[in-house]
Amino acid sequence: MNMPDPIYGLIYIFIFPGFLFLFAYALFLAFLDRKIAARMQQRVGPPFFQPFADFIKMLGKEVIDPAGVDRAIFDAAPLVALAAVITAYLYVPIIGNSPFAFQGDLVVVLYLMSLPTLVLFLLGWLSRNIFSAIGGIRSVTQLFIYEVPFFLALLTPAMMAGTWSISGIVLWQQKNMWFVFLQPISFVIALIGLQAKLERTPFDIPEAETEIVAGPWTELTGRRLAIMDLAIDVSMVVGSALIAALFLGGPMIPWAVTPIWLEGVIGFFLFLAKTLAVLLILSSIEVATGRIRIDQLNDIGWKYIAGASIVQVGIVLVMNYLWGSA
Amino acid sequence: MTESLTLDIVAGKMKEFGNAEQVRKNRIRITTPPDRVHEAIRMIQAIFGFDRLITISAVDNGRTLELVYHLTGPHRMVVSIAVELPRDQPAIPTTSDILPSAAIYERQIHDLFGIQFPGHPRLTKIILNEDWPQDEFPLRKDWEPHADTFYGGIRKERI
Amino acid sequence: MSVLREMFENLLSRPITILYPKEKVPVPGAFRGRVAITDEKCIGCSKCSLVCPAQAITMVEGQREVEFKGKNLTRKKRPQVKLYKCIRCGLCERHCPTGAIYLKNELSCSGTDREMVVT
Amino acid sequence: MPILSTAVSGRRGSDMPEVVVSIGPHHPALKEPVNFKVVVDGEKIVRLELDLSYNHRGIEKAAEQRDFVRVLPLMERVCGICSHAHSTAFAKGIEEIMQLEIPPRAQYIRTIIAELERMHSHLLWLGVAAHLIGFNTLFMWTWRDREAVQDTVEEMSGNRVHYGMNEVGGVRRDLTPAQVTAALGRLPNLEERINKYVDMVNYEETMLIRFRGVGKLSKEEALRYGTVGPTARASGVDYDIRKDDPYLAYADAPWSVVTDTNGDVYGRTRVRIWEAQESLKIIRYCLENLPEGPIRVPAPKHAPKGEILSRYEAPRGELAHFIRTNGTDKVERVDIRTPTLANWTSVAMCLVNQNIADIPVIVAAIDPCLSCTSRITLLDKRTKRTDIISFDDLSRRMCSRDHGQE
Repeated sequence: MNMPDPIYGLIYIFIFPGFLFLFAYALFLAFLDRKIAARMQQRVGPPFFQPFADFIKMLGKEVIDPAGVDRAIFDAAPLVALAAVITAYLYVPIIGNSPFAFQGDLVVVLYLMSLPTLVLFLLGWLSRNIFSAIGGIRSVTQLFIYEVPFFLALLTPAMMAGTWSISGIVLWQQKNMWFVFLQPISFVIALIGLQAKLERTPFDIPEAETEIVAGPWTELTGRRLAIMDLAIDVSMVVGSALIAALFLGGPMIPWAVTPIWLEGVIGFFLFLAKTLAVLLILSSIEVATGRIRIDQLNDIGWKYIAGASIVQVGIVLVMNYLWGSA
Repeated sequence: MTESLTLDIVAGKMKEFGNAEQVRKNRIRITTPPDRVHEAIRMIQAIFGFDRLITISAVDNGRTLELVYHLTGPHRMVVSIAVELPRDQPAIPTTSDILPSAAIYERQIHDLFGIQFPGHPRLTKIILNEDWPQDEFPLRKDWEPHADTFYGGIRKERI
Repeated sequence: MSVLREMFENLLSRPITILYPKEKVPVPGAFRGRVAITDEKCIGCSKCSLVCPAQAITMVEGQREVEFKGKNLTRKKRPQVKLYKCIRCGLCERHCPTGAIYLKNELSCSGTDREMVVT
Repeated sequence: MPILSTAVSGRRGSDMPEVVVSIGPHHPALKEPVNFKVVVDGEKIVRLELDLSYNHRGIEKAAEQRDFVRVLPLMERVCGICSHAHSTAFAKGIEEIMQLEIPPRAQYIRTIIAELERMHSHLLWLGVAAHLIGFNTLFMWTWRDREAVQDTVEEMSGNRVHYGMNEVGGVRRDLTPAQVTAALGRLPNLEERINKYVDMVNYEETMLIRFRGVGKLSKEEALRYGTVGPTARASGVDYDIRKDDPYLAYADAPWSVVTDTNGDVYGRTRVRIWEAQESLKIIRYCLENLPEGPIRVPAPKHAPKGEILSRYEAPRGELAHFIRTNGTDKVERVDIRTPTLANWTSVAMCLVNQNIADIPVIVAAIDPCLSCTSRITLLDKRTKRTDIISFDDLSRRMCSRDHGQE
């Protein structure tokens, strides 16, 4: 791995396609998600600046501390979640490959993406509120259910491509074929897992508003809520970009384009198109389903989803063996 | 739907509990003394299969407190068993042991009319708030809110 | 999956909700809205104030020459409706002998003035 | 209540204090103020205590002080969803005491409004139930289609909620031919939508998974606990006042009592949506065969001495108004037994041993209307310690246990 030019690196991190673009895009995706859901339900839906306005508004609201809460940790926890997901974002290819890519960054991204859930559990635990506590416990229970199949599903492309680097997997797909065609089961499981990770219906069990108010979010106010919301929006971008990279060929096109900047631009638009496609699928799932119960999720998760992902791993091993011998 | 009951059948079987009268089509009213209500309900359940309690109505008619138990069954006939209780120290044995759904109505009547139901498993405040003063029963005709009593919730001068 | 089909049909059709202050819903002609009084028709019989379940109508001084069933009379009082006590049940309209008090099909807005009256 | 102790399973041998989750009176799942103190073990409910006394408004007392003209708007305001049910039940009782014969046109108009009300109530309920399981799409769709019903009612009566159609002796407003045509014009579309919901209720997996087997109530239990309306009919009890004790135009209209044998929330959903279909039939019949004639008869100011139990099949179940008059222009006593009150006992019974996640669904399955009810029930005889425990106790307990699924 060769270190990038420092100025390019700074621009990459902070402006484009780094944090600034990331926040804008995350809020845009949040808007789009709400708008799609609204239109599918035949509502008008929010105007495009709504998530941004919400974010600003919540930053300005008073922060209320529940009695007896540890303020420092309570303040820090949402920041940790946000930091984790935006770090994960740096390794996901947006315009061509990430300059920070290294062998094994897939594992890092997966690890960083699990952090918001753990932070949610922590918040639920720290809130000293019974709804939050139940929500926190539910979120960890759910984490144990979906994380295994989700990881397995995202690692099968790596197994087939023979590399732990996201860029490597993208390159392999550029040469061969998108993994969505090679491993459709993994693709479906990855979408389900992402839905569960983002705690959207039918997996919004930890924050089921009609049962436990808002779960771990109950006691979040002001900037804590704003930052935590942003962290979830960002992890939606990261998650859909990751799925786009691992299964839909990422920002690469199968033939070479002469000027290098044009390739970047095309890659960027491919990234947009693919993440939006993933978002459309996620929104459709959200609109088309209701919440399931945690025991039913346990049932489905371990019986079918985990089973299917293991079957997929087996198929990949067989395919690898056949291709290796061929 | 089984055969519909007529006044004669009901009146004949329930003669010992008091006189029955046909109030209107498919409504029969039996007036009975308070201490026989339990027995009458059990009897009417056993003989005619009345399996459902519609409600227990309470009325303060100025002189006495009246309770009316309305029962119905598969024959879709409503039999009302009416009793009268004295205004001071009104009490009647509970029917919640034979009619589980009666418990909730009895508690409501206990709250609003101050009728005691000996044998009721949990005769606490149900419709009024917990800090409602004892011995004030708002649906009795002679009840007047007192200016100096706190009825829970909002003070009277603000009502 | 009829839900999926309907979802995507809806995605392509117009939303059914409206942006309220900019667009208005049609109010049916029979709507019971804000109460109104035609002072010329009122004969001051105070029937409306008697039937009003919310006791929103009080009779105030309002002497006037009125005509009712061909007779010329002098009424002493006229009704005054406390708008925010009114529940818009329409009983006053139903019982008014001359049709002087009626409900318009105009939305009665919320407000902060508890003592606002319609005369 | 003694019945509960048999149904409560003993806690599985732990001396830990019980966890009490206090839900309400302000909670997103509850549309009206009610408080549940739910004693849970993990995600399972051990038992619960209901506290329903947050909006007692003293309507029964207030009704004793108003004459028959002014009491009807009050009766409508007992409940927002079934406002017509209350005012019709009351008017029907008073008319029977006065021995007034209501003209058939008035009967039909009352029936039309009553069935429209039932339809909108059931659609509303379906939406709320879907919302409670997080299926917001169905919530939005049913409420969208409910607007058609509401618009019809608004056109006919002048208000979406408090219709104000009843008065002692008939109805206040007549239906013009234009209104009848408009209402009939809306029906085919509505019918198509309701048929779609019937399909969805029966085949939509996301609803089946949450509704099936939840809050089960057998036929015997349903009778024993005095359940009424769709809750009872879902358990196979075919009590329906419209058939048992026909009033208004129900004896003329072609319709049948809907029952189901499932007895769970799924059954209640099916009964409700099927009932909406039956309502459509009744409305269509009544609109098409609306008799000519006057819409009211003059009612005397005073009612003779008498008493009546006026029963009415409200959308939520049997509504009973016990009315006693004493020869004046006011009632001596009106005792309103709302369907929700009759159903509470069964709710408390079927919640035991269910998941916390199912509380909203089970409670909503009886379509509770607390503004009608406003009563407290505290359903347990056993004197087990159930304090609201401190957070430290909770965390100690939670840390010490395995929180996997049970």
